[in-house]
Amino acid sequence: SKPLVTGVDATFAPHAMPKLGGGIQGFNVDLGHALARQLGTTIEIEGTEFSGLIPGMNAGKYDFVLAPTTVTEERAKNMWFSEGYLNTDYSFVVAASTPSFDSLDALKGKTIALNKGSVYEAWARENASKYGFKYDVYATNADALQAVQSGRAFANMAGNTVSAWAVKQNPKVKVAFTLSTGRVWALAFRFGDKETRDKVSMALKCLKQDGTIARLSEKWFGVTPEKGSVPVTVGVGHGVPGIEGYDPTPVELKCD
Amino acid sequence: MKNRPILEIIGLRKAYADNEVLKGIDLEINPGQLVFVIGPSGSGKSSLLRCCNRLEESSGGQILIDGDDITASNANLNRIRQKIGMVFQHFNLYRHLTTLDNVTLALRKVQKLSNEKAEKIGLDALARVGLQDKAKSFPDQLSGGQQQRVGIARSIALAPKVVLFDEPTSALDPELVGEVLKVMQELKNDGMTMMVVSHEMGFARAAADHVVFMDQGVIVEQGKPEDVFGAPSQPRTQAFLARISH
Amino acid sequence: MKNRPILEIIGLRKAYADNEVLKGIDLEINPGQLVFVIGPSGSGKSSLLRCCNRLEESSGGQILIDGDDITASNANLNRIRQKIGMVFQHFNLYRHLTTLDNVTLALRKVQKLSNEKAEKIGLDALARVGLQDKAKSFPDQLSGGQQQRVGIARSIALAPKVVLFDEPTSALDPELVGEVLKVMQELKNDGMTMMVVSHEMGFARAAADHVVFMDQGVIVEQGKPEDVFGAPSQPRTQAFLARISH
Amino acid sequence: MDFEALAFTFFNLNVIKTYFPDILAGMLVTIELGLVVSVTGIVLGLGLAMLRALQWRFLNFFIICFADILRAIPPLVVIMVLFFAFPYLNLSMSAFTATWLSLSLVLAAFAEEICWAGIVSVPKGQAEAARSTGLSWWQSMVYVVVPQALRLTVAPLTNRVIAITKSTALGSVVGLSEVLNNSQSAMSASGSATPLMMGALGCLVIFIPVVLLGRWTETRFAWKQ
Amino acid sequence: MQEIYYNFFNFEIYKEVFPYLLDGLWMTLLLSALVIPVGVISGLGIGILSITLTSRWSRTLLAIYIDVFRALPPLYLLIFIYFATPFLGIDLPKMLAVVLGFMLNNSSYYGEIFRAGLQSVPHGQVEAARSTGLSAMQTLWHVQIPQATRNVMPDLISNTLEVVKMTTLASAVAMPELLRVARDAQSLVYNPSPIVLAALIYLALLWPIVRLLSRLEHRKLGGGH
Ligand SMILES: Nc1ncnc2c1ncn2[C@@H]1O[C@H](COP(=O)(O)OP(=O)(O)OP(=O)(O)O)[C@@H](O)[C@H]1O
Ligand SMILES: Nc1ncnc2c1ncn2[C@@H]1O[C@H](COP(=O)(O)OP(=O)(O)OP(=O)(O)O)[C@@H](O)[C@H]1O
Ligand SMILES: [Mg+2]
Ligand SMILES: [Mg+2]
Repeated sequence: SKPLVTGVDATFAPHAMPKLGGGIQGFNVDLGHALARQLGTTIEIEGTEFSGLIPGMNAGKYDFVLAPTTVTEERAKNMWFSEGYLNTDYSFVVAASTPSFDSLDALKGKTIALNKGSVYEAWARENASKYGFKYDVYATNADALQAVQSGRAFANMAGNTVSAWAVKQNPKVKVAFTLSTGRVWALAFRFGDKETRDKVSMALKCLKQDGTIARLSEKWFGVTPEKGSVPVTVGVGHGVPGIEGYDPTPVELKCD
Repeated sequence: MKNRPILEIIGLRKAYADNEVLKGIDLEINPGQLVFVIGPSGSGKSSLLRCCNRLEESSGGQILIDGDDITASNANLNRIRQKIGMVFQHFNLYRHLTTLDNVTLALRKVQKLSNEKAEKIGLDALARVGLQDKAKSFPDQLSGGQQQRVGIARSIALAPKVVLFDEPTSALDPELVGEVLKVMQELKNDGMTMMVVSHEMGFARAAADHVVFMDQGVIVEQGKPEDVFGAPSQPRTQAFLARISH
Repeated sequence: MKNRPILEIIGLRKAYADNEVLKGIDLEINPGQLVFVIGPSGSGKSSLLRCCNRLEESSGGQILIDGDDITASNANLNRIRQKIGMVFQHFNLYRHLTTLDNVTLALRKVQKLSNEKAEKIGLDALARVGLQDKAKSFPDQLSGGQQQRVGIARSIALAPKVVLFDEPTSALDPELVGEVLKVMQELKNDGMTMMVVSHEMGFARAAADHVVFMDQGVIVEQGKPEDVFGAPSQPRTQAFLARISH
Repeated sequence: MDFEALAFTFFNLNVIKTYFPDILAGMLVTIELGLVVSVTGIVLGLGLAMLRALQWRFLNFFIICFADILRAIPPLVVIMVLFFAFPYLNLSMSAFTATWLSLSLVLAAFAEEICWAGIVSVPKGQAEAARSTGLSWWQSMVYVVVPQALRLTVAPLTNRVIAITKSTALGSVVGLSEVLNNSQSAMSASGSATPLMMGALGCLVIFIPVVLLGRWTETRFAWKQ
Repeated sequence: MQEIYYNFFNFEIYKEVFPYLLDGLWMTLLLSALVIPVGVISGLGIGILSITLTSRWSRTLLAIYIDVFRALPPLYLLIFIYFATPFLGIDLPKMLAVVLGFMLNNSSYYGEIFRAGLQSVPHGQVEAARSTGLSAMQTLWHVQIPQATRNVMPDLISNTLEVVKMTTLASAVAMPELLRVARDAQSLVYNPSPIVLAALIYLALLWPIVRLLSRLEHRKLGGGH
């Protein structure tokens, strides 16, 4: 059958990043291939810019967005989601010499650096006045982290997986605090494209069921998902409960 | 047919918007003749020449070149223009081409001659103006007199029936005027038909068959050089001649 | 001091790289004199003029203007240049300025005159060349003769001690030459000191006090116009004069 | 043709309403940055071109290197180096300053080449005439050569000013919120491509006047015949 | 200082990512090889139209075309062409979309440059050519265009440099070229050295070309001493 086509933004290690020998790799890239295998087809994953992903999907160039997309109510007005495949908590990365902290109050009067167009930006906008911090948004998370290293920002906030990778790459920074959010990453689909959403979501459920997602988590993050956490829990319907586009009709798992 | 003029200008009129600058010019040039046109600035001399190869559209009258009407709406301009050469005051050599390429461009592109044939003709034309050794030079490397001689070579290379000269020496240092006039004299001796706008009265006396004095768009007086220069009958001609020999 | 020359050129040498084009020129110009310089192309006439207001650096010798050495390394160029006007073959009017602004620019920016004063002087200068009604025109709106007259006005507005003319009429239609020469004649009558490079022999005969014939960087012959033109003693002068009166 | 889907993707009214203020704010930053970059870039470029006319070998060498290098490397890199590397030298600057400075330098490099070509095209006699009436070198540049040179440069300078002002978008690497970035952020946050359309329209609103101004200047300063 | 070396001139990282950047370089070269000729040729067409069209209407339309596509950010042009055309039932291949998008943008920039160039060729040149019987087309091709090109060579070079750098936008439709690949690599190693390396590659690629072309110009100074 026709291969699935999708895209990722390859500046998002360890979810999607270049292989220095050529091609791209990462958790989401593996996830894409696993989904295709589950569906008995193949997948083409293009490395592109985030700006091209959403118009590309709406135009039908991409079947869905494989790049890690945090589910928000706002986005759900313009796209549909599968159920979540990973929790996303927010990590604060600081210079190695800065002491760790254990609450957001430590941000008072400080500047934090974020990746442009991310949920982190939205979070920062909502919470800036509450905790008394300022924030700058950068084109990529690497730029944001560079701002921390150059002393332009106190901390860089990003998804926990991404931050873990950054810290591993760069000994001059460390994770100082992680905020749990209850948010999830999911696959995004064209608004109203029930057929593709249901088909791919089904495959995702199967991958949770057979432990593939958990294995990928171990491979890329070095973390074994706890029992009952999102990567190993199969949802009831399609989509994320409480979010527009959710179809609560219980789904009967059909995995080959 | 021997007696048929090469260039016949019949009732030629030319207006720029409301300003009529040629008000019915009649003129014939026979084979081998050198016709000299003089007149004050703005009298329409350039306009007359430019109408003759339709660089300007005339607004009335006819111009026949070797029997072809160049003013006809269906005239094959590019063909007829090959029969009528033009030499400009400011030379207008193609700056990006060598002397030889300047001379051969039309041979190659209009007459579609092979490069060898065009080059042979081009070198011949350059030889006639005494510049065969400058074939590979660019215009900017030549003196003004040399440039104008290349301009002449460019037009005679096409073996035109008649060549029009619009003040060919007036952009030149006095010292360089001579070399250009000499080339023109040689052309005349070889039987070339020419119409020349110029202020070189000495040359006109020596070489012209016929002198035409224009003013305000009409031919005021014409005749043999000795008559027009020696005993002009019209007051306007007299005034003009007095003025330019300050 | 009355007898002191306004312009004294002493052993002037000028070389472009290895090519020496002025090989020791000595020349004096007294107040009110008109010195006429002739010579074949490339003989160094322009170089001589251009050294006189240091548009070119001389490579030897001295030039004294009203006693100031313009070739001195510590010469106050901008001040001395006010004393020595220059009129160019191609007019070199500032295309972006009106006629009046062309004339007043140096008055306003160098002499720091107020706009009113500068305008008054500028209009006077334009009046002297007969162009006060063209004060608001731009150069491109004027004929060549008018442009050159503005060029003259621009230099005399500064009340220079001496004005240098480098072929002031050779870029003009013959018809327009007269009006420029007329202005120069009037300047001469008013007592202006001038050095003129030109091929207008008629004018030289009529107006020059002294004629200098240059060739290959040296002064070959000089004297009163009637002597130099009428009975040149040097073969080179004879050949040159023969050549330019084809 | 699927106009409904097209409209949903590119002309989604709800999204337009939500993000209009963001886009507008971004436009203001772009205009502000564009204005200062144009001014400093052109002035610096013109200054360099004038210095180049002095023809001091040593200085010329540096001016040419400056122009070549800044034209050859991506402006993104200039911004990043200024913003991220200079703090290590204790020279910290804001995102706005870094973007402004980088783009000014890049525009200056292009403007220098354009103005130089303009200066070269002014006939030598113009400066000579000015010098011979006693104007200093500097005065003859300022009052005679440069005003004439600038006429030739209007068209290419307009091209370059627009191109460089559009690259204010590169400010995103250092966290500058101008119109293109804001539209991309909005697209990402909303999951809709409509903000892109808004950004593009915003650019038209900003740049069409610039283009028209360029055309007007060109006709206004044509030689009076 | 050491920090600067670590972050911007990190030779270990240079070595590691160099082969990867080379892949991007190929894409840059490929895109340039397609986009530049298409841009120059279409720009020449626009330039010729600019000087030949006479009717008011056609001139206005042409001006609108030029101005709109100069004002629109090329990134959005690409996105719209590639992602909006499917809604109209047209499915353009990626390469074609990129070439088309850049063509719309570049033809207006190059078009303005060629217009200036063609206008700078003295009319006498055209008259001389026509008087020897060359047709209007032949005159354009053999006389006007060669001289116009020479006259605007500096602008052509500058604009072409911009175009080479602008090919980076093709990454929006998943054609990762040099700069984009360097950005990816930066995000992989969390260190901006790859960007600096990319800049050095651009410089090595473009500088010799700039110098060579500048040599060909033979420009002389007009502005006297
Ligand atoms: N393109 C044009 N548009 C409008 N009027 C023009 C044009 N060309 C020439 N004229 C006018 O036509 C008249 C005749 O010009 P033309 O050039 O034929 O005169 P001329 O005798 O050659 O003068 P000159 O000796 O100055 O060359 C002049 O009044 C001139 O202003
Ligand atoms: N800038 C320059 N660089 C090198 N050589 C020059 C330069 N200007 C003039 N020359 C040379 O100096 C010599 C004298 O030139 P100059 O212009 O003074 O002669 P001229 O007598 O004014 O000639 P013309 O009548 O042609 O104006 C010539 O051989 C010329 O080639
Ligand atoms: Mg004429
Ligand atoms: Mg001279």
